[in-house]
Amino acid sequence: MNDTPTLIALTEAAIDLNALQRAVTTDLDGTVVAFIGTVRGVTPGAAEPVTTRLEYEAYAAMAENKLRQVAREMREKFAGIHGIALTQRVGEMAVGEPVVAVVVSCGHRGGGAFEAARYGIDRLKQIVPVWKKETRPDGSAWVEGDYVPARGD
Amino acid sequence: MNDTPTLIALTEAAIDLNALQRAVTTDLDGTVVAFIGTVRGVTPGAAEPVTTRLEYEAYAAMAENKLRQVAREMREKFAGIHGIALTQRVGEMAVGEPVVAVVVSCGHRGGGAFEAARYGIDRLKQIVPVWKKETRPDGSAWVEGDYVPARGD
Amino acid sequence: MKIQLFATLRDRAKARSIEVALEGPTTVAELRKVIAAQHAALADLLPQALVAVNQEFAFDEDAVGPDNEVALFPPVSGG
Amino acid sequence: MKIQLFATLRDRAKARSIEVALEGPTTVAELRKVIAAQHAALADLLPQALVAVNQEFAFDEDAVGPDNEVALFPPVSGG
Repeated sequence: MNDTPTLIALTEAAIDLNALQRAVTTDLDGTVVAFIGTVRGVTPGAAEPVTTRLEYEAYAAMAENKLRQVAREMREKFAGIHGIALTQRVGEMAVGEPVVAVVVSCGHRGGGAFEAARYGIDRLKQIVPVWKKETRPDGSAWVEGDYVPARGD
Repeated sequence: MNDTPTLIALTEAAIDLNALQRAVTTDLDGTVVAFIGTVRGVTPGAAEPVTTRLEYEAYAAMAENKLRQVAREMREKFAGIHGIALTQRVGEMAVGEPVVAVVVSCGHRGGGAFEAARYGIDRLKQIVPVWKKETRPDGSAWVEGDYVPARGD
Repeated sequence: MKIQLFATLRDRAKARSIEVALEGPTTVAELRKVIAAQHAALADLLPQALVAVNQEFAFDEDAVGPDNEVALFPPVSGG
Repeated sequence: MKIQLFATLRDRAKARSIEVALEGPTTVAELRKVIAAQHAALADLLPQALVAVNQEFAFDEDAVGPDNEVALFPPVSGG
């Protein structure tokens, strides 16, 4: 059995958390931590608080490479983790739907899976070339990113 | 819509992470964090490293009350979270199967869902009256807990 | 009164519950002594066992009586 | 050479890619100037745009030539 499964997916298909949990769980694991990003419908305090829909576009070949890089960085920084699944969905999504999942397994709950999942989503949002266009009641617009990559990203 | 759904379950049924994600996600949420406890098959360094099966027993009525208490404590300590699902499975489970899930939603990834999920599983393992009997190649035995409750637990 | 048992205590007693003869209300500390005296098989497990009264953890000085729901079990090991 | 566009840059150019006439290898900084000169509609987006060469982020002093896979896009906003 592979003790360090790594699953990378950029897909239009719905995210199946049960399948991702099974895929990352090795015989050594008693803990799985999943971060799931969902389409938020209401952002209190925003100029236009209501989102109706999000549409995701990716530079697919580079996005898959960068997802692999995020997984490598997670393993370098969190030696106790075993399985990693990174899934980014693209296409149109409605409010409440999962858009992205970072799923990590490790032996015990203190073994780094929480920290690795947090690191993974932070890095994914910095370096994976995916963009979202937001549809609101007043129209649609691309969401502006703000991270400027540095050498090594 | 209820902005703070709380789902408590002590059940023999398999845990469905997709259903739990949907249940905790409100229109305000862009983040869901799930801790999933699974049956670990191999515990390196343990006197008997191989587990074949686990059997969970609960003091059901009290366990449901204590799961509700864990959810209340999570809300008190992490004001930014919205939905909470706490599911403890009982009965027999094979290696790799999810046994317990703590699923939390919040607006943004820095909004406390990671911390609340970690707190939730730590407290669940302290105060929810559930016990596991481990079957190993050499026989079976109850796993000894070590937390002694204090007043207020 | 009836006392529910779980995990190691249930296995040891070979029963889901035991009956204890109690003369009216007492304390959890007293109840432990009564159980040990009336159910010798459980005696060595009692010092580490937890007592719940009406589904809340109970402590030595707490009151307990025949009308309460009482359970006896080892430290929890769920999750 | 062909340059792939994404998100705001694709919308502005109304195309998934643009062609740029380049006289042999150059730097990313030079390439930005050439794009701005040959595709005026993108000019005001270029200062904030990121350049990827062979699917890696590229910086002003990096070399780039007609044989490379080149893409131009805004800071990412996925996840």
